[in-house]
Amino acid sequence: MKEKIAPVEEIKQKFGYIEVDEQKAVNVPAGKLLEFMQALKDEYELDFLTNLTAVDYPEENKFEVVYNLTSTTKAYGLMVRTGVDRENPVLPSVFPIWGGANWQEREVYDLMGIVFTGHPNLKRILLDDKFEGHPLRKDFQWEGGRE
Amino acid sequence: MLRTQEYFLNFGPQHPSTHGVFQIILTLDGERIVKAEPVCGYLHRGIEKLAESRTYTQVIPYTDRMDYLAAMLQNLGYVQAVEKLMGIEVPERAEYLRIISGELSRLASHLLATGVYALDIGGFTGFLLCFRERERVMDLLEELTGSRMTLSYARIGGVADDAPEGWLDKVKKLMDDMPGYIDEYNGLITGNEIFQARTKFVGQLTPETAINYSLSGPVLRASGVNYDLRKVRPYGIYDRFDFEVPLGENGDCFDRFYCRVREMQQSVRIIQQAIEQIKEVDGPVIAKVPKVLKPPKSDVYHEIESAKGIIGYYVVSDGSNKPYRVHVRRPSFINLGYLDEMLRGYLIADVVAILGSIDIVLGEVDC
Amino acid sequence: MLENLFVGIADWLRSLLGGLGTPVEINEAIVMLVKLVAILVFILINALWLVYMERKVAAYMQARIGPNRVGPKGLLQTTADIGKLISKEIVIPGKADKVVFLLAPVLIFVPTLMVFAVIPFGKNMAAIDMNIGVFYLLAIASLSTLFFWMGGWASNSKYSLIGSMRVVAQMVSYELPLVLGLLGVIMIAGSLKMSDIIAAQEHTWFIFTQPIAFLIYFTAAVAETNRCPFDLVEGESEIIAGPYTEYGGMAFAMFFLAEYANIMVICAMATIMFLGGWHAPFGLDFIPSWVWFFLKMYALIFVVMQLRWTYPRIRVDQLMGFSWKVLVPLALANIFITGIGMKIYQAIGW
Amino acid sequence: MFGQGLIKGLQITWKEFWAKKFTVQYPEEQHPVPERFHGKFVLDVDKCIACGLCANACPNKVITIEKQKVGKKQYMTGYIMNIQYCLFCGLCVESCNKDALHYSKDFNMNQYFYRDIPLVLVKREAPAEPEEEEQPAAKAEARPKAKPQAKAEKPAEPAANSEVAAGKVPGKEGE
Repeated sequence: MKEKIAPVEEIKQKFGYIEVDEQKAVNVPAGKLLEFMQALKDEYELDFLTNLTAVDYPEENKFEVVYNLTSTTKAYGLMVRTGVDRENPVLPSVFPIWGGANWQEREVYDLMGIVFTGHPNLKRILLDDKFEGHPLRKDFQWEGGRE
Repeated sequence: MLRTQEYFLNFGPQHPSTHGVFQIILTLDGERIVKAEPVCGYLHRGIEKLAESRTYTQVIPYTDRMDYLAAMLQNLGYVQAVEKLMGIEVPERAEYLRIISGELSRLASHLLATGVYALDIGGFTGFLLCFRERERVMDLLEELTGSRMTLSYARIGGVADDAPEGWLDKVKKLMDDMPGYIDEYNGLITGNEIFQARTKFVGQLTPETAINYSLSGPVLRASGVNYDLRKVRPYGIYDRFDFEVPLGENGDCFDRFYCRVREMQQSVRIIQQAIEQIKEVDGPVIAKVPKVLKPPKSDVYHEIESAKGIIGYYVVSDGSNKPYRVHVRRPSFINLGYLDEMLRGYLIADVVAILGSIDIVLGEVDC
Repeated sequence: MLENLFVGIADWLRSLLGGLGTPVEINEAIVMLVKLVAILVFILINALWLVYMERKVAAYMQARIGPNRVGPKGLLQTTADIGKLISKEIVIPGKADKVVFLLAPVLIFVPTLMVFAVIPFGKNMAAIDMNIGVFYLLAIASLSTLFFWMGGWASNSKYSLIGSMRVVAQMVSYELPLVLGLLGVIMIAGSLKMSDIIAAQEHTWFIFTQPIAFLIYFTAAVAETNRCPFDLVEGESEIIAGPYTEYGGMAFAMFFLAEYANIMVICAMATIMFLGGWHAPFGLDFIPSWVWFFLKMYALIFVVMQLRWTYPRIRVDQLMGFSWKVLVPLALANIFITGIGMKIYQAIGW
Repeated sequence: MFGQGLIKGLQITWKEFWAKKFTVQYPEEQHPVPERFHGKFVLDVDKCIACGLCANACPNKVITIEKQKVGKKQYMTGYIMNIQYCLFCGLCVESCNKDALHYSKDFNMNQYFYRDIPLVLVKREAPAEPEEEEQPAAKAEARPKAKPQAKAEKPAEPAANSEVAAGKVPGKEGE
């Protein structure tokens, strides 16, 4: 399985503030997220937001939001990560750039509790509106069930 | 004084055409839709959370329970993601078995989608005729894996078992019959003028919106976007097969439906080629993998073309024997995201037509 | 012997009563009553049998075998179903209009049963051979719209309401092509009396002289009975069951059976108007006339069922468009052409 | 031409009307059950060494193994599957090193009462005194003793004895 990855080196040189790790995934600071994403879409034809999710790292006191972008024309993909503070999980929504973020951000908000500012309809999607807590956080505790 | 008023209609969760427990709160002006608010989550089981307390192998049966109509493809996405994470090479024969069972799964899923769509539009016979063939596909899968729907056939590093004696011949026979059946559906459903009147130019999607809203699978391709991961970024051994990607022109319900019908024909072609090729391949069906899987501390995102669209698995490993986080990009879920805008301005009857043409499985939407 | 079986029974009854010495008027009234009761029983049994037939036909078209457990070949299946439905409670929704809600399923059968009074099932086998038979039938049959509407409205449910709105719209707009389609036949026959119309078809059935009228009538009639492809009243994949959504038990079964009785009416009507009624084709006179009538009727019913199990449902706007933009102009054109044709024939001389 | 598709449809249903039917009259005729069918579990008690691999492999913690130490060896006293949680994935069968756990073709696992749902594959008592002599002889002696005891204790419980589990007597639930 060969991975086709977007020209990371080129992107790296253009945007000084990003970091590229050994998997050729891009780490971008939360403050520059929207600007960077818009540029990716406009300049590198990464027009398809495949996946948007978040991972909880309580030890590092952060959530990592992961964006997987692909290009429908050039057939390459790129993984973009951004960290967000666990105490105050607020991130700008990428909905204006990719409409596909609509439900995915709602899902992340629902299960992880990250607030996306600028999202048109940020409500719980899978769980009940009255549900308390965000189950995919590592410190989520739930009474009941089998074990 | 005459005064008109908009009213709400609860379309579901107990409704025959929502394909499960799914609710759309419709705001209606007469029979015309002003606004639609999809409400999902009735089948949420927290599979992503469950996966965090299971070992890597134990997650496989849970992936079945998402898109239970094409369970093999769900398995495949997950095991390939873990294989990518660990760098496992899969034996040739296992790859072929994965392709055959995966495409059979796709065939079963598309047969159901075709039949159920006929039912949604009101033709009951098409539904049961499709089920007749689906039954044959399921019988074959049952013979291979022991289960009819929740197969759990893929394993990390290969597949669970080799094909039983004579199984490939049976598959071959079904594949020979399949084009005749597909012609029958085309005669009964696709060619029907009433069906076309109901579905053509309904729920149209432009390629730009389809891409923007991350729609995938037949929904995307019906809009004319040539984006099939089997072709664009071949995973497994898909680059060895000769097949076409059916595309639509108008991006309407009819195209989405007809894309599926033509995809069935392509699946048949792939399976036929795979059966020819697998005869020359012998050997183990599972690679030598350690009993306890401990992938290196890393993360991976892998996506494949499932029956409903692109299914992607994001797996994070912290070096232990259990995944730190598993996220699934579920095609049904994301394809539904544009439902509201798609429904606006159409009639109640079109809700069923449009929702059916997206071909969702609630197990996957709600995860 | 068989030919005049039913007529013979009526005559026998009449002579029996004549022997009692009661006045002739009372005798006639009793005979009439017996006839109507016989028709009533016949219809109800037939409706039951049609449900079974529908299920079997559907099953056979779908590679299944259908009901086959209750009774020989499953023949008693519907009887068992009715038994079950009778024993069920009729749930009345909280905010429903109770009186109207319960009245609708009772009344739904009335127009259907009334219509059967004028249908000649064989030679001299109409209960009442009215001289405005066709008119009477059409007038009474369109009454059932009201009862669907009653049921839908009284249920106080949105699905029922949408369904009954559709019923009214659909039935009113298909009434027109239905009547206009029959007009061509009536023009040629020159009578509204059923027996006259049948007599006029002794040599040529009207389906051959009026094929377009037949198609228009048949399409409109299928729509009139809310059958597929015009079954968007029920539209089970869209609005659950339309006006019947809130009904359960026997109340639902009444609607259900009325639907089948209505199919019988329209198919009997088509037989009378276009297929020569009880006339035997190819001079096969040794088979009794009423057998021919039923054969033709059931053949048409089979076609109605096959339509249902073949076609998808059309949409509500297409439904209205089809009636007003296709069927009505076509029917008018048909009347026009029939008129011209008749004039030409008259000019040539019959 | 408009109407062609409509006529084609009628032709197809007409053809299907006379075609072969696919219905299987279930209780009288039965669909063939394939070799690998994931049905009810069968445990070969003689082969089982109560290692617990299957219980560990199970993703949903369906399997409970009760064991007692008799002398130096582990003696299995109970093997219970909470079948209502079972995913029928086959991981337990695959994990078994001794080839003791199998699927059978019996798919009829329904029960009238909820408490009867757990599939009791083994329920027996450990031999009372630890036998220090030859192991095989001890085993052979111990089992006949254990069975009547188990029966006597729980006569009402169907399939609660090891006879059923071992496949010597057809299970009652299957009827």
